Amino acid sequence: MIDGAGTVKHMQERLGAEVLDARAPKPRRAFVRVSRGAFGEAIRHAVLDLEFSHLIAITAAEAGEEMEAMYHLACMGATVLTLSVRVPKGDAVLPDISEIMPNAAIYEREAEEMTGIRFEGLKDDSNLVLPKGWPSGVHPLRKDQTYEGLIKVRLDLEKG
Amino acid sequence: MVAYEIFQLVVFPGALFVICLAFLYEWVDRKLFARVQGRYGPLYTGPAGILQPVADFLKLISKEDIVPRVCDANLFFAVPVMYAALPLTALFIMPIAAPEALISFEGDLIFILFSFGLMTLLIFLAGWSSMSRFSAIGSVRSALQMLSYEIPLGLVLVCPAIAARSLSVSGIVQWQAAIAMWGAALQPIGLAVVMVCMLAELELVPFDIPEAETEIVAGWRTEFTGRRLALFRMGRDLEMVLVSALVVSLYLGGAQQLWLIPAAAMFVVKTAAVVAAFSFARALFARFRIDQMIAGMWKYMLPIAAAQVVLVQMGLGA
Amino acid sequence: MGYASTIKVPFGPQHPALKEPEHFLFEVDGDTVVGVTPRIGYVHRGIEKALELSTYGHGIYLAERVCGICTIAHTCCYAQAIEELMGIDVPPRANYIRMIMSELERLHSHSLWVGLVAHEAGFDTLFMYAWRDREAILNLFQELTGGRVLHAINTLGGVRRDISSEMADRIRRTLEHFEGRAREYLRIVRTEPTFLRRTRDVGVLKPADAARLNAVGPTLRASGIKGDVRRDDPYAAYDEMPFNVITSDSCDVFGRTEVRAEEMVESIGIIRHALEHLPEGVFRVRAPRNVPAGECVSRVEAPRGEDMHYARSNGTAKPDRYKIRAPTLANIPALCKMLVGIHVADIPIILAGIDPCFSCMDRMVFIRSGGATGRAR
Amino acid sequence: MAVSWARSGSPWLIHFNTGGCNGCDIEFVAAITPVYDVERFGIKLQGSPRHADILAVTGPVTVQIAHSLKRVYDQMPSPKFVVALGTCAVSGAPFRSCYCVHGGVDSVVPVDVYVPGCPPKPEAMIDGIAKLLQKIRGTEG
Repeated sequence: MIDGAGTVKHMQERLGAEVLDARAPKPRRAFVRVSRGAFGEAIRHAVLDLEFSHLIAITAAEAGEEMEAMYHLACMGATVLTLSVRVPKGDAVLPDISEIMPNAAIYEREAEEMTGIRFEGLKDDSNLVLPKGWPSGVHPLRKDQTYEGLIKVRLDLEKG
Repeated sequence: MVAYEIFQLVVFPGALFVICLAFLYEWVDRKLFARVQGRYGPLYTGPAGILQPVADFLKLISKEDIVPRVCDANLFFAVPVMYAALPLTALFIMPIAAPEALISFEGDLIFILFSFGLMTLLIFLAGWSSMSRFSAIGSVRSALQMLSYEIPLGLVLVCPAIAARSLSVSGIVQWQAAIAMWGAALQPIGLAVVMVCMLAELELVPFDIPEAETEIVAGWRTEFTGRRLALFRMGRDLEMVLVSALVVSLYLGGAQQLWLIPAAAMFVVKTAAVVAAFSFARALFARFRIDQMIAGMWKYMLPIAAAQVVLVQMGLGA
Repeated sequence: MGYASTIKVPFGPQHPALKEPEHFLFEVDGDTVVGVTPRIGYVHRGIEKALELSTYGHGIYLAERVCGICTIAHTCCYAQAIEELMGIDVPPRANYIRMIMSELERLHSHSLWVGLVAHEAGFDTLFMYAWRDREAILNLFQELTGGRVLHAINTLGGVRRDISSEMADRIRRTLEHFEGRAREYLRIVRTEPTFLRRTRDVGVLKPADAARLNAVGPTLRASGIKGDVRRDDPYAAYDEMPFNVITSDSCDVFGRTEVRAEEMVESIGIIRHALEHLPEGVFRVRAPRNVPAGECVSRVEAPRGEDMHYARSNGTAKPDRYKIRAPTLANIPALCKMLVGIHVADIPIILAGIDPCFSCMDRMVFIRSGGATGRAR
Repeated sequence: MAVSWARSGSPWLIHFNTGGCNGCDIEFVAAITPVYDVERFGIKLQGSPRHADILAVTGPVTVQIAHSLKRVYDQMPSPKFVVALGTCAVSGAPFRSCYCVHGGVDSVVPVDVYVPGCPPKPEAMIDGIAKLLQKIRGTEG
């Protein structure tokens, strides 16, 4: 069963320069950031070859000027690899990985709604968790969405 | 003489007495069900909560009457009244105060079987007329359920009639008085099958599929409020009295004088015992699915009922 | 030939079988479900945004109220995440007390669940008994932490209250009685014929599907796969605890009932072992206000399954991003796989099978699984 | 007089969770189980809003569920009462600042009795309902 450092070593061997930042702070944790181009191959390598078969969650967050999507993958329930990739805010599009990971659709739809990263190839991306009439442009977890702004959105949602 | 006749019809062994019995048995049922689960059951309305069914009934009558716009109005009005009236009429055939019932004619056993079928038809109409999805599913299920338990019930009810050579309930009671033995002692299998089928008729837990609270909200009763719901609940309680009266008359010796105890008191004690048996069954079982129930009735109940008839025919149960 | 043979049965958001608001639209053909469209998110309160606006200390109150039944799991996960970022290590006594509390919570949550499944199947007596015996555990919680349901025992840097030796004896006495009851439920669940008829071969989830759809917790273990965070990725003091992961290979609601009932007995064993080996020493250390920049993933085995928190700090007193992924969200793909092709009457019992806690996954969503609109017999 | 005795003697309840953390819900259901047993007061949990008199609401009303809460309230036949259980239902509590939460129950339906507490103990809930029953008995007594 592969541990954190082993995962980092494997990923670096496989992707070489594409790995921008890799750390293994704890025996069963590994944080690897890859460039946008190599992301498809990286995730296939992790899921199929290194048997990171359990997708725990996809966290989408803002990192300065870019949007970051982090895929938390677990191997045999023990070692957790956080594979992250950064995309510019303007063109925040990532490939959808439902075909190799069937339950990814939930997390992708949620990430899309909350932070605005678009996953092309997603079959159904109607409004999920936010109320029905929520304006499509407003993504609550963006840093530019202030607390007052969101309350205003709710108030006129109620009036409407 | 006519005044005494009317008194008998309306008050003593007739309507008022039976309605009080219905409320009493609902109280017995609720208290026993709660006691089995380690709870007290109603305590504060009247002594030991005995007036709880009356309180429920009065409260429901005083509530607002909502008639859904979509529903089929005249059926929506008529069905509750019929549902309460039907068991009342059937109860006049039951011997309550004496081995001889108020009205008894040759073939009233068949009339009672027919009234059970009619009640399920009323339930089906009630569910269908309230046009809500849940009541539609509930009413279809109650019709399905009737198909499954009606035949074993009919088969088994015939056995005491064969033994007593009379198709009238009073006749069967008098036969049991004549041979001074209970029908159950002669046909125990018959009693078991009748009890199970009656659980299905009354829609009690193992078979309360039509109004399964956790699946389809309240089944065919979902849309009824206020007075209609009160009538439905009273109809169900009257049905409980009717069913236990039938079981007592056919198998437990009916309303017979026993040493010093008058017949009516014997009747009340025996029916209370039958109601207690029902509420124990209600507490001890989980609910079946509709297909399991139908399969169970056809595969197990029907052969047992047929076996009982064969036994009686061969003279074992006579 | 587009005859509309199927009717749409709404289920929720207000429904007696569901203790929480969510909405399932079932496409029913006759008595069989052919399609299910969950429309959830009714419990979406936007906790993640609130967490970003509040300090770490305040965040623990929000983390506690993500779900009323698995509060200790969430606060444990939250505290471990922030402590890892701060770089402080928690005294061993605090780890042991956290473990004892989370096992007590597993007892209370599983006995609550056994009652609910019995109620869904119409078996009210077991529901009443299970909930009556659960009160003993809630009284224990009240003595230990002052609160029956929400306890606020975990805090950054350890626990707030200590377990004195005389309190430990009271726990042992209560567990003595409770173990007899837990074995009793196991016997009832395995032998009661009508309950067996309603749970056996209902909501079948084959091991292959369970692994492919990443089910977690008892739902996964009831399909024969040994997946338990306490064993695979031990936290608090679970690596020193001798316990075995219970699985059953009957893959249906009966299997889940059996697994949870046995896990109750197992948890009692863990608590007893932990009480004997409770290390001496302080049970709380001071936690600094600002957290150095960094990120961390912390996982906990909540009663319903694997619960993951991801925290990223930027050196200030407020987290930069805090993600909560609750166990029920992971079980939803498996749930929708089970819900297709079943009888309408089995819906509540299968829903209760995965022990859904919709307030946990307040960002819950699922795509329309209408893909199986064919006659999935 | 008899009507008010009947109304306070058999209050039927329906429970609705509007987005709460279900801490209050399990305490509310605990009130029905043997240790507290509200059936002593004739209280029965009903499945359909049509059959119920008292609507017990738990949880801060999230924006999406406000509509359903209003519909359930409208479906109930009058005289109907609302009991707000738990601080979330009373005022929205910790989630009041969240962007998706409506605040207390009284922003959607008129409330008769507020039971604070997070979660309120079953005794507190029973006390709240008992006060409501006195109110019913009082006004028409």
